Amino acid sequence: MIFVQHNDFSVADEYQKLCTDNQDGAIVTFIGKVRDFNEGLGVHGLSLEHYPGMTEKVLSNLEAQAREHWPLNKVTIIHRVGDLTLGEQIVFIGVTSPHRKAAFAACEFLIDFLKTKAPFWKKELTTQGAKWLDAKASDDESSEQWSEKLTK
Amino acid sequence: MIFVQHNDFSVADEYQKLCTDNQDGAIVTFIGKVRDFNEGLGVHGLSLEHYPGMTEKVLSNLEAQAREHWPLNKVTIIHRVGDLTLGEQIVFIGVTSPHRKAAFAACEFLIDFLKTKAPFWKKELTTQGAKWLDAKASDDESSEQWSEKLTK
Amino acid sequence: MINVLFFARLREQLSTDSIEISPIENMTTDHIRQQLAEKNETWAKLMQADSLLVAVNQQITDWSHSVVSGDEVAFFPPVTGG
Amino acid sequence: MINVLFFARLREQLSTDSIEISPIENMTTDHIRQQLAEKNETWAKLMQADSLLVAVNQQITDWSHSVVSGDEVAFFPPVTGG
Repeated sequence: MIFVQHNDFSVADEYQKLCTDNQDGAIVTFIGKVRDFNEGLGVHGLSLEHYPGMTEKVLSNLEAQAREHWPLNKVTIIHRVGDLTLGEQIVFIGVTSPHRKAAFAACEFLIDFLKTKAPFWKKELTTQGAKWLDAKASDDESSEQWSEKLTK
Repeated sequence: MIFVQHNDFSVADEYQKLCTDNQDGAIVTFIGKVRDFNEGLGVHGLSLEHYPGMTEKVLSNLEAQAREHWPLNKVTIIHRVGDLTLGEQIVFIGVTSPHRKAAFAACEFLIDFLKTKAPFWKKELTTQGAKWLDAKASDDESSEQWSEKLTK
Repeated sequence: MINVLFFARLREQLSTDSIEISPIENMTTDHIRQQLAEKNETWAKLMQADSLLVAVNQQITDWSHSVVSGDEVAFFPPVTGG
Repeated sequence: MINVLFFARLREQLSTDSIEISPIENMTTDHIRQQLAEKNETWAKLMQADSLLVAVNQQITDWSHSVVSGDEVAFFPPVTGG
């Protein structure tokens, strides 16, 4: 299930939906929150823009790729757009599987590739004005490492 | 925070306690549930025994090791003991960090080592009687791989 | 016509979120980029940036991708979600 | 005295969760294991299992660990939690 939405999400509700099947021994969730990326600059929030239509396609495609690599049961991806204040939830990835290694790997795969492939853009709102964030080399490396890991 | 308890835990409540700090950009949780390990045998539950006192020491030590390796803020480990039925929650690991890689790695490290170092024993309750589970070689491998990963 | 979209930093600096351009024969994503770069200095700078990404019909592609009438082309900077 | 605990499969098959034994001089975990193995066939089989683990004062250790009066020694099979 993929959702791109302005509204906040409830981790409790999402977990309830993920945890219903007795064949699943493992549930892994990742939640990303707005934090003060540039300490000292006085970040009070983020504005999140996306490319409607393409975003959903990319995320669906990432889910399909994850399902090819690992035996997954349920997958939930939620990403918020619009203005968010410090401490607010941005993204939820939840994955269930009979096997914990699969659940961990798929959850991390999804957030790694979401960060480098899904058309979202963050603008940091600071006391000194708004500033588009630059992409991080470390995020590119994280997603590039998967091709190595998955062919091992 | 480490809890070894008979009672069930609430993922919603645990998440609420984990998500309060604005310096944390990432929250990763793992939940392990009772599933039908030996398909066909008619597993209807597990009985979980532990070594009171030693269990808590081992888990505290694993938390301390994780904190040495990664910049973590909050860590919650909950493991249930006693009789559990199919689908019930067994274990909760929740980790928060400024960085998602740290949160993922620490969460997986903690469950991998909990499985091979903490003195818990599972007895499977099936329609054909009770049976102590054997340790899995794959779990040993998972925890052994960490020494390689952490020295890279 | 070809619908061309701009996102994030590009959208702001170009002060537009979309324009329409007329297709030419054997047109590629690179042709569109070059055509837009000729508008003025601001466009030139943004369209020639090494980091510029392009998608055709909502799929990231390269600069040799052919474009025909009815296609949706989007230019944007590296993504920073999650 | 030394308090010796048994868990899981061992506790069930030995029909006891603890016994007390008298320390001897220069006693090790291996001495305790050997002493217990002499009780009868059931004890022998369980105490000689390759997979048997031993903890002294709630810390996993090996078979050369010295044991003194007041120590808590525990025998158990490989752990299977999580």
